[in-house]
Order: sequence, then C-alpha cells, then structure tokens
Amino acid sequence: MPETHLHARDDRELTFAQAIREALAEEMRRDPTVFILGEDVAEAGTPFKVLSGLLEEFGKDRVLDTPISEAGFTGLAVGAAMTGMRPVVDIMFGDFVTLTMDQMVNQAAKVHYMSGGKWRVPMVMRTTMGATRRSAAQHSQSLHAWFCHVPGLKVVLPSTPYDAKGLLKAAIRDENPVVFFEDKMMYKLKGPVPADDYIVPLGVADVKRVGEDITLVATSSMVQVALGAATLLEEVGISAEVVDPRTMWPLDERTLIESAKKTSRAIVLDEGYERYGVTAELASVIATGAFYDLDAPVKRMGAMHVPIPFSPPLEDVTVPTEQTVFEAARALCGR
Amino acid sequence: MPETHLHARDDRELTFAQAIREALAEEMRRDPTVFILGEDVAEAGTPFKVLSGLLEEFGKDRVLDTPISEAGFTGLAVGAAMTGMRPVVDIMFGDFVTLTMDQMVNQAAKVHYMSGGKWRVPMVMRTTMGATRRSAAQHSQSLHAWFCHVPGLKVVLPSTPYDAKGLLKAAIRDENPVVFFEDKMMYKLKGPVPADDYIVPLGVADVKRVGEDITLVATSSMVQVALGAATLLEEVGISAEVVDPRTMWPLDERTLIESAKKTSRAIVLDEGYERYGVTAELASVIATGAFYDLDAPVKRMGAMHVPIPFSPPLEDVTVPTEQTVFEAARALCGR
Amino acid sequence: MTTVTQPKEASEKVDLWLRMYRQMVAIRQFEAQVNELYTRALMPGLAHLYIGEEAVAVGVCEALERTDYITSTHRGHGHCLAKGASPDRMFAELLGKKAGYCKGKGGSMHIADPATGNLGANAIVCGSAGIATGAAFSSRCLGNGRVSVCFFGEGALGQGVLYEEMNLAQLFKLPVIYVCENNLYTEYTHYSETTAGDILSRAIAFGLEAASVDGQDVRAVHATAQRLVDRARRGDGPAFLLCDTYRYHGHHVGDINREYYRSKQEEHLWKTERDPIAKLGKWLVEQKLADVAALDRLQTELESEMKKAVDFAVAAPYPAVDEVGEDVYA
Amino acid sequence: MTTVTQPKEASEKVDLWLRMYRQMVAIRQFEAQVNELYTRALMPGLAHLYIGEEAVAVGVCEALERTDYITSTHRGHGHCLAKGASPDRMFAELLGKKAGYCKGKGGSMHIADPATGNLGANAIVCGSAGIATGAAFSSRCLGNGRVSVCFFGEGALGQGVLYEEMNLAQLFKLPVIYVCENNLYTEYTHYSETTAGDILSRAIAFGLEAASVDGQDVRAVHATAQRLVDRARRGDGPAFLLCDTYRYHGHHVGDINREYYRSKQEEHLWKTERDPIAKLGKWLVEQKLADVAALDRLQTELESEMKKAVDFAVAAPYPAVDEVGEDVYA
Ligand SMILES: Cc1ncc(C[n+]2csc(CCOP(=O)(O)OP(=O)(O)O)c2C)c(N)n1
Ligand SMILES: Cc1ncc(C[n+]2csc(CCOP(=O)(O)OP(=O)(O)O)c2C)c(N)n1
Ligand SMILES: [Mg+2]
Ligand SMILES: [Mg+2]
Repeated sequence: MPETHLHARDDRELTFAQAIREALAEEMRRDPTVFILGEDVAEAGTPFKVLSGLLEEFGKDRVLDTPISEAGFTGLAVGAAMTGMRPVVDIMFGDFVTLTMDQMVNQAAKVHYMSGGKWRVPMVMRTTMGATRRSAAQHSQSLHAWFCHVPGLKVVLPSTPYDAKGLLKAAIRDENPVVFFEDKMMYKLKGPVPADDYIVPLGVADVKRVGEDITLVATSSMVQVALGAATLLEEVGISAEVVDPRTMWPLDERTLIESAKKTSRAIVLDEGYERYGVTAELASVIATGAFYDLDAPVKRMGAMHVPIPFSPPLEDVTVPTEQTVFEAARALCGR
Repeated sequence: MPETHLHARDDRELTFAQAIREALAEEMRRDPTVFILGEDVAEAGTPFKVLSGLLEEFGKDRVLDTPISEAGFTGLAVGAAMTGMRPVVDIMFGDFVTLTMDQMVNQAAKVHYMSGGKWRVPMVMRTTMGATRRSAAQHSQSLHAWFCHVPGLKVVLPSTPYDAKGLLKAAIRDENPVVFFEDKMMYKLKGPVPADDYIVPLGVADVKRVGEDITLVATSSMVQVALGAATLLEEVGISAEVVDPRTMWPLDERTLIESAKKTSRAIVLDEGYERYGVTAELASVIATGAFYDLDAPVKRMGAMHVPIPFSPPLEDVTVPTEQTVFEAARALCGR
Repeated sequence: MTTVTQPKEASEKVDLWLRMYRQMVAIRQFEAQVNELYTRALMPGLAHLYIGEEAVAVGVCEALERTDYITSTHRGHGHCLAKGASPDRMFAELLGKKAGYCKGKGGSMHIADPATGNLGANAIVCGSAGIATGAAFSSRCLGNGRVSVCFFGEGALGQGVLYEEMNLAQLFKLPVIYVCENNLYTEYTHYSETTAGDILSRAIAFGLEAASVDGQDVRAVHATAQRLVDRARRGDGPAFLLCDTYRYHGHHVGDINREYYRSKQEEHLWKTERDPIAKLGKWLVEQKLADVAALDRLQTELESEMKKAVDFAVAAPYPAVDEVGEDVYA
Repeated sequence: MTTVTQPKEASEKVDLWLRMYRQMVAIRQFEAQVNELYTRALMPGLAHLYIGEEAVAVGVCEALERTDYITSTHRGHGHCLAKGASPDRMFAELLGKKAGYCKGKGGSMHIADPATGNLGANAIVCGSAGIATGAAFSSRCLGNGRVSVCFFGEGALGQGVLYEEMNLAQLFKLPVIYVCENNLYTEYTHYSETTAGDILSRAIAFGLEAASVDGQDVRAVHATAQRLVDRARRGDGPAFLLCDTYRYHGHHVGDINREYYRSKQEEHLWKTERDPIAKLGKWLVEQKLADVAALDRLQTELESEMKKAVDFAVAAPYPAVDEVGEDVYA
C-alpha cells in the first residue's frame, strides 16, 4: 500500500497541478490512445493552467479544445472510449457536471453492464470541486456524491500531489469510467512526487497520520484540514488518526472501520454537502462496522446545506475548518 | 399530523394515479397560474395515463405537450415560476432527470438564495422511480438521492394515495422548487382518499404502523414492502413499527429517532441505490440520534449496486422484498 | 433523391436489391414474432416495432461495411438485424435469457454486438448521438477508415445534445452520418407539434452535408446513404440524412388504441400505398428480376426461420441469479 | 442593418441618442472602477468586464420597458446597468456587502433585480436561456405584454439547451429575443474553432426571425432590437439578434497576458476604429446634437458618480454571519 508519508524522503517536490500534468504526460507518452478533450485545454491549458505544455508536446490531435458543450464532448468521449481510445475529459468546474449526468450515468456507467460485458468505457472525467474561492453558488460545488451513488462509475478524490499522480495514472489505465475530482484550492499545494512511473491503486485507503484517540476520516482538501486539526489536537493531548479513503468507490471500508474500532471515536469530513452526501455513507459504514467499539456517535462535517454564498464572511463558515474540526473532535472526546 | 390509517374509515377509494390527478385538478381549479408541461401529457395523459382528462377540463393552454427536451422545458418552467406562474413539470421516467440537473440544481435550487431572497421558484417536478417493470437500466432508476443532496430543493416521496394527494397539493402551493417522485409500480395501488381539500404538510413523517420491537423506516413503495414484512414478522412474534418520512427534505428527523429509541432496532428501506443513497442519510441520522438506545447497528436496504438488469430473475433480486426485509428484521432481532 | 435506374445498372445491382428485399422481409417477420411473443405474454416488458420502417435500416446498413459502427434506438431491432445480428440471440435477449446478445441484461432496448459494429440500442431519446460521434472520432484517430451511423427518430430533434454533437462532428470533420427516421410521431404526438422550423436546415446550419429521401424506397435510401458514407469515409466530414417513414404499429406493442393521435385512414394509406417491401417487390417483378412466387416463398421461409429462432429463445435458460453482480465493472 | 437617419428623425430621437451615449459611458466608467477594485485587491474573486460591448446592452435595453425582462451572463454588469440598476448597490454586491442587490450572496455573476425586470446574471454559460423563455411564457399566459430578452455570448451557441429553448419559443410563439453577443472569443478560444456552420442559420432553422447587426453601432442595435421587440410584443413570436462586438479586456480582470489567443493589433483595431462610444460621440458632434466639451463633461461627471458609488460600497458592512442560512427556502 503506497502511503504518502512514506515518500517524504523523496526530495522532488511538485505542486498538485504539476503532479496531475505529469501523470497525464506520462500516460500520453505510454499509450497513444490517451487524449484530452475539453474547453480551453489546449493553448490556455485550462484556466487553472493545469495542462500547460501538453499541447506543445502532444499536439492538436491529442489535446483538443471543444465548444462549450459539456454533454456533447462527454458523450463523444464515451463513444471514443468504446472504440479504442482512452479519453480524459476536462470539466472545468465541478458545477458543470450537471450537464453531463445523462452521458455519465445513463451511458458511460451502464454500457458495460447493459451489453452483458461486451463493450467497455475506459474514460476519465477530470473535474474540480471546493469552495472558498469567492466564486459563488455556481462555481463552488462539490458534487461527487452523485457519482458515488451510481454503479458502474468509480470516483477518486486525491488529497496530495503524490496521490494525485498515482491515482490519475491508475484511473487512466482503468477499464471503467472514472470521475476524478480535484479541489481547485489545492492546485498550488506542494508535496513529494517521485519521478518514476508508480500508480496508486483505486480502492485502497491511506492512513495519513497515525493516532490513538479519535479517527478523522477525510477526503480531498479536508485531509489537509484534518491534519491541521490533528496538530491542534495534539497540543491538548488528543492523538488523532487521519484516514483518507482516496477513492469513494471502490471504498476501502475495512481501513476506515479498523481505525474507528481502534480509536472508538470518529469524525467524517468531506467538502460536499453534508445532507445525503459522502459523510452519510462513510458515517453509516463506520457506525455499522464499528458499532460495538464506538464510544460516541460518528460525527459528520460537510458543507453547510446552503448554496455557496459569494460574500467572504458567509462563504467561510460554510465549510469545515481546522478550528471547527478541532472543536468538534475535542467535544467528541469529552475534553 | 394527518395519518393515512386514520382515514381508513373514509369509504372513497382511489388509486394512486387518481389521487395524483385529483390533486392536480383541484389545484388547477383553485389557482389559474398552475399549469402542466411535459412530453405526451395532453391527449395521451402520459404513458401511465396519470393525467387523463386534464386536457379536456383545462385546455391546451394549461396542459402542454412539449418536444423531447427535458432540459429545455424544465428551464422554461424555472423562468415561468419566477414570473408569476406555478408550473408542474412532468418528467416521464425518473431516469431522464439526468438531463435536467443543470436547470434544477444550478438554476431552480439557487435562484432564491443567489438573489438574496428576491426571486422565488414555486415549481414542482413530478417524475417516476422504481424498478421491477422489466424496463431495464435506463428506465428503472430511483435517483431521488441526488436532489436530496441539494440545498434549495424539497423532495417528496409519497407512499399511499392519501399522501400522494395531500403532499402534491402542498408541493404545488410551496414557494420553492419541489421534486415529487412517484413509484410507477404504485399507480394502481388503491387507498382511501377524502374528496375534500386537504394537504399533507411537507416535513412531517407518518407512522404507518405502530410497533415495539423494531423500526422499519421506509420510503415510497418500500412502505408497502415494510408493511408486508411487518405482517410476516407479527407471525413470528416480532412487532414492527413502520415509519414513512414522506418527505426526504425537509426531513422529520425527530419522528425517526424517537421510533428507533423506542424499539432500539432499525432498518431503513429505500428503492434508490443503497450506496451513497437515501439509506445512508437515514441510517446515519438514526445511528447518531438514537446512539445510546440502539441494540444493533442500523441496517440499510436499498437497490443493489448494479445497473438494473432486464432479465426478470435478475431484476427481482435487485430490490428489497417483503421476504428479504422479514429475514433481515428477524436477524436483527436475534430470532 | 431517387436512383435513376438503367437496365444495365439494374442487372449489376440485382444481388444488392434481392439482399435488401430479403433483409426487409426478415425484419418484418422478426417483428411479427415479437408482437406474437407479447400477445402470448411470453415477453417481459414492452417492445417498439420497426414494421413499416424497414427500408431505412436496410438501405443505410447495406451502404456500410461490417466493421463500420451503428448506434440505435428503443425501436432498434431493425437496425440490429440489418447490421447482421442473428435473430435467435436477439430473441433470447428480448426474453431475458442468458443466450441473448447481452446475457439477458439489456433487453429489447439495449441490444449491442461488437461483432457487427453495433454499439448498442439506447433507451434514452438521442442518447447515442455522443456515442456515434465518439466512434467516428476514434476512426479518425486510429485511421481505420470506419464510418459511424447514428439512427434516431425525429423525436430526438428535441434534444439539444444532437446539435452539440453535430457541431463537434463538423468541427472535427468526423465520419459520422446522423440518420433521422421521421415516422411522424414521437410517442403519441405528431412531430409538427414538437418541431419548429425546418429539419434539414437545422443540420445545414451546423455545416453538415444534408439530404432527405423517401424512407419507404429502399433503393433511394441506399443510394443516398452510400453517397454520404463514401463522402465520410473519404474524410469529407459528417452528414445528415432525413428519411420520411411510418411505423405501422403503435409506439410499443401495448399501444393498441391510437385514434386519439392518428387516424386509421392515415395508417391504411401508408400500409397500402407506401409499403417499402411491396414497393421493392413490385419493382423487382416489373423489372423481371424476381417472380411473385419466389418472393412469396422468401416470406414463408423467413417466417419459419424466425419461428425457429423464437423456439430457441423460449427454450433457452435464464442467467443464474448470481450473475446479477457481474459486468458492473470491467 | 443600420438605421437610415434623416435630419428630422435625428432631432426627434435626440433624447434617445444622448441617453444611450450617457448609458454607455456609465457602463464603461463602472467597469473601470471594477478593474480598479480588483487591482487594489478590494474585490473578492474575479469579474468579467463589459468594456467594448456597451452598445449591445444599451441598444437592446433602450428598446425595452422597465417591466420587460432580461437575463444576463457572467459578463453582466452592462446589461444590469442598462436595464436600470444603481451602481452603488451593484458595487456593494461585487464586494459581498449586505447593501448589495443580493445581500452579498450573489456577487458579480448573479446580480438580480426584480424592480428593473432583471431575472439575474448567470454563471452557467447559456444557463438563463430557459429562464428567459419561461418569463416569456408567463407573459403570454398572464397577458401582461412583457417581452423577455436573453443575453448570451457566442460561447453559449455550444450548449444544446439553447436550441431546445428556441424550438419551444417558436412552437409556443413566445415574446423572447435571444441576443447573441459575438465578441469573437469564449474564454481563450476563437469562436471559429468552436462554431461550425453559420450562426444566424441556426436560429432561422428553428423558425425564428433572425437579424444581425454591427454591435458597435448603438443606433443600429437599437433600431433592430426595437423592431424585434415590437414584433414579439405584438405576438409574432421569438427572434434572434446577432451582434458583432469585442471585449477590450481579458476574459476576466485577471486575464492580462492574452497574446497566446489574440493579437495586440486586433485589440488595438477594435479600440481605435470601432469603439461604440467614440462612434456615437463623433456622430452626435457631426450632427451638431452635442459638442465635444459636453461629452467630455459627461465622462468626468460619470466617473465621479461611479467613484462615489464605490465609496458607498467599500464603506458598507458585510452581512452578519448568521444570515448565511437565510434565503435557502422561501
Ligand atoms: C430522454 C428521453 N425522454 C423521453 C423518453 C420517452 N420516450 C421513449 S420513445 C419516445 C418517443 C420517441 O420518438 P422518436 O424519437 O420519434 O422515435 P420513434 O419512437 O418514433 O421511433 C419517448 C418520448 C425517453 N426514452 N428518453
Ligand atoms: C456550462 C459552463 N461551461 C463553462 C463555463 C466556463 N466559462 C465561463 S465564461 C466562458 C466563456 C464564455 O464565452 P462567451 O459565451 O462567448 O461569453 P463571453 O465571455 O465572451 O462574454 C466559459 C467557458 C461556464 N461558466 N459554464
Ligand atoms: Mg418518431
Ligand atoms: Mg464570447
């Protein structure tokens, strides 16, 4: 099981964005059927500049700008994937996945099953998530829970540059449609990333920090929040374990449950809406799996049940922070 | 709190479909701004014939056939709702909501908030759910969990003709966008329905059967399954309470939790996919709220995590049945 | 656009015409058996019959290679057969049997068959426009010269994604033909109530080569399709083919009383005066390329072939229940 | 389509022209302050400036009544002002302040104002086509004679829902005008790379009345818009208006280095030779309807007005944190 902190010795550091780009470049070199499709992906390299340089290396036939047609080019990718290509589709803001649901859910996710296993759809949809960028309600959502609910799809939420590279490479090589969520606030996050060709398998959680008193299960940028909270907790004598499932589906239930059994307390953190979201599934899995070991109910912390407001002081309270997690953990531990 | 079983004395019986139609007709008579929009809703009265007769009474200007443009006419409804009308949109199969997600989630759900409370979107989207109709993977899904996850929307899942009428009338009068899911396998279900103008308020759960040993929280057609299982359980001496939340959002958490506290055991049943679905939220709410009273983990039963297969013997095992619920309840009660 | 037929050309193409005749009869006989299965309550769910529209699938698919791709619709049996699928495994699929093309998991609306380039029927109206366009994209990238055909009913003109795909196809110059089967009705609504403006102009506005053809004249369909397919294969880009046609039966097998949305008279007219099989048959006889008895024999022959295929399917076993969890992920 | 101006007509319309001039300058000065707020790091997030495109919003909105509806885009300040909103409350919204049009909850991309018929800016490309069409549907049902205008950039032509809405609008004969602002670029891609075929033909194919106009000539925009609005109000159905225009600044305030997608030369050309304010100003002076000094004064006057509005917004308080949970449900 490749664990990020084990690679801290590697002295090469990349940003999250660079790790994504390196994964794409490596896979495109390795496999000529991999190509990139999306809005402003070519010369512009996306508004986040995540793809800068790929056009120059791979040319216009493999890095394609599209019209603003999220449904259209996602559908095109499904057909291309069925017939020998490996598309990596770029949906600029995760909020726009709303436009691709039919292609992803009624087509991509079901083709393999409906055809009795005959056709396959090896495609990746890369998109973004995460609030606090002052982008308001239509550019700040984290809608990954929808995809997690759909059999036939896999869903990946990397939290470090190391994981981003390894998971994206695994996603591209996977024979199934994979939705890959990148928190846009993490693109500049730095971390160790080996230059070699490694993958992080889908379905394997990672213990990002070992602890004894409470388990913080966290996804995507919430892993950083959880690690920050763990540091604060340490100061008050509470040892927190931080577990990152890394892929929402397949879900490594065992690692989550084992950690909660060990610590007897758990908080689940995710930047999607709390209600009917990822935190519900993770909390329920833990509440069931560690039922006889839990000393307190599993606490869920997700985005507040409001459209993300533009106004900074309002937006800031809609998502969990180190401080709110610290306080919740302290309360849960009764200290 | 209007409870269905209290109305059993009412001697008028309607089918679920008739109850829906009566609710629409009554609201259209009461309020000239209510209108119906969808595919084959006029002369055909929908493929399920739920709307038969409405065209004749209300005319072509209030019962409008549309092109096959789910996004298009849902979007039109959002704008109409903002400017003085009360649209009731018909999405023939719940599977096609995939095409409306942008209109419902990025527009309808957020308009009120983003405008600082100035514009309102009083619209209803009626759609269907439910499998076992031999309609295969693209006509059998129950995708209500997606909408439950979205602040700004309300989500209703009626389980009886009585509730269907009262909840639909409440939904139409509501000032917010409401998504109303009808299980297509229930359209012929009969039950008492008063002829008078009553509403069932959104956000109030209904105890469909009182019991002592175990709580079965069930939605939509699963209420019938739960009631059937309760009868079987009675034969082996287990008294099951059946609680129907009726609206997924707003959610009457208290009633669910109180029941689970009383019985100390709970199963949650919903026809959506189990993973990251409604059962996760309900189970998590109960596991937290009744933490100190539960004698066993909350058990979740939803649709199997597979695209719904066409083949009858396969399809039949994808959803909970009286028998599987009976067995699960028995196991949970240790008998 | 109709083929102008010279005697010389006629004799050269006689094989093609007889093959198309046979294929149309096969589809009709297949569908007759589907209706029968429904009436006898042997078929789970519903099915949408292609009877009346045979010339479209056959005319277009005869212009394709086996390795070319098609995508199909809820009314897809005709496309599937015309592209080369076997009736026995199709019936098995319709009955949810393990021997079916999709192991029974797909059913009538989802038959798919890589061996004949069939990317799958689709129960979402316009659901396969992206898939067909994407297959054409692969052809371009892989340089394998394959053409992709997207069949859809005129109801799909209501779906915005069709225009997104046509725009993409034209921008990328993809070898894809969008074949619109205008059978006048969506489910229960006349297309004039749901389709503003002019259909062909919609495709032309996106820069596509566009043509319309009498969808009941299989020779005309074939000739036009061949021109568009050749053009696409040469790299000249996508095209749109509008075929005027008619479904004789209801929207699905259970749609029996149809008078509230279309008249018996109209149905009668299409059946008696514009039947694609009768039309080609009459012409073949007139041209002395076939005699009536031979054509009748073909009918009987295919009928019994279809019955045998049904028997196979009826006798075939269901998949084992534990197969339900297989094929979710590759 | 340009207005042919007679001296008599000119004197009759002089109020209109001066009002339009003033309004264009107001928008430009407003946007200059937005850029300033960004540069001074006073504005949270980003904003998309309308500078260069003023004639479109002004020409169209001057053809509307206050009770008519508009929907707008991410590049929406111009539409909002042209429809009658106050700069102070707009700036307050851009800064996330309680005094803003949406109590700070919406921000630059979501300003809405029932008092001026503004159904809201929209950050989803083509996200408001349905809303505008629906507002026109209400007008038809309620018989209130209101017209609805949907503004969008040419990038929205990529979204299928636009065609769904045009089809619906034409079928229902709704009083809605789809105004396409073709400023040549989406974010960083030239429209020719994303738009196949012919733009106007797309609308015509759906049966809409369609017109194109020089979007830098406010009198031309106004005249054509007025014709289409009058037509819609009479019940003659929807229309499509294509305006050729240009944004002088980047896609958003942070888009500074643009040479990889468009040349400085091109920018220079539009700014110097096709500026809508200069063009109208020059004409007004030529026609002796205004003198240069008066126009310059207007400029200064509006600049200081905008600065005052900014000061108001900067000084205004944020909403209280517990307001975050309000307005989710009505
Ligand atoms: C997205 C979507 N909306 C609605 C339906 C329901 N539906 C199934 S077939 C059909 C009519 C299709 O008409 P057309 O495209 O003309 O095909 P035809 O049945 O005439 O061959 C409709 C509305 C669907 N399957 N998918
Ligand atoms: C559905 C959707 N896709 C992508 C985007 C990201 N985006 C914002 S503005 C824009 C370009 C819009 O171009 P155009 O419509 O021409 O308007 P302009 O900015 O030129 O005024 C894009 C791609 C979005 N906001 N919504
Ligand atoms: Mg049709
Ligand atoms: Mg533009």
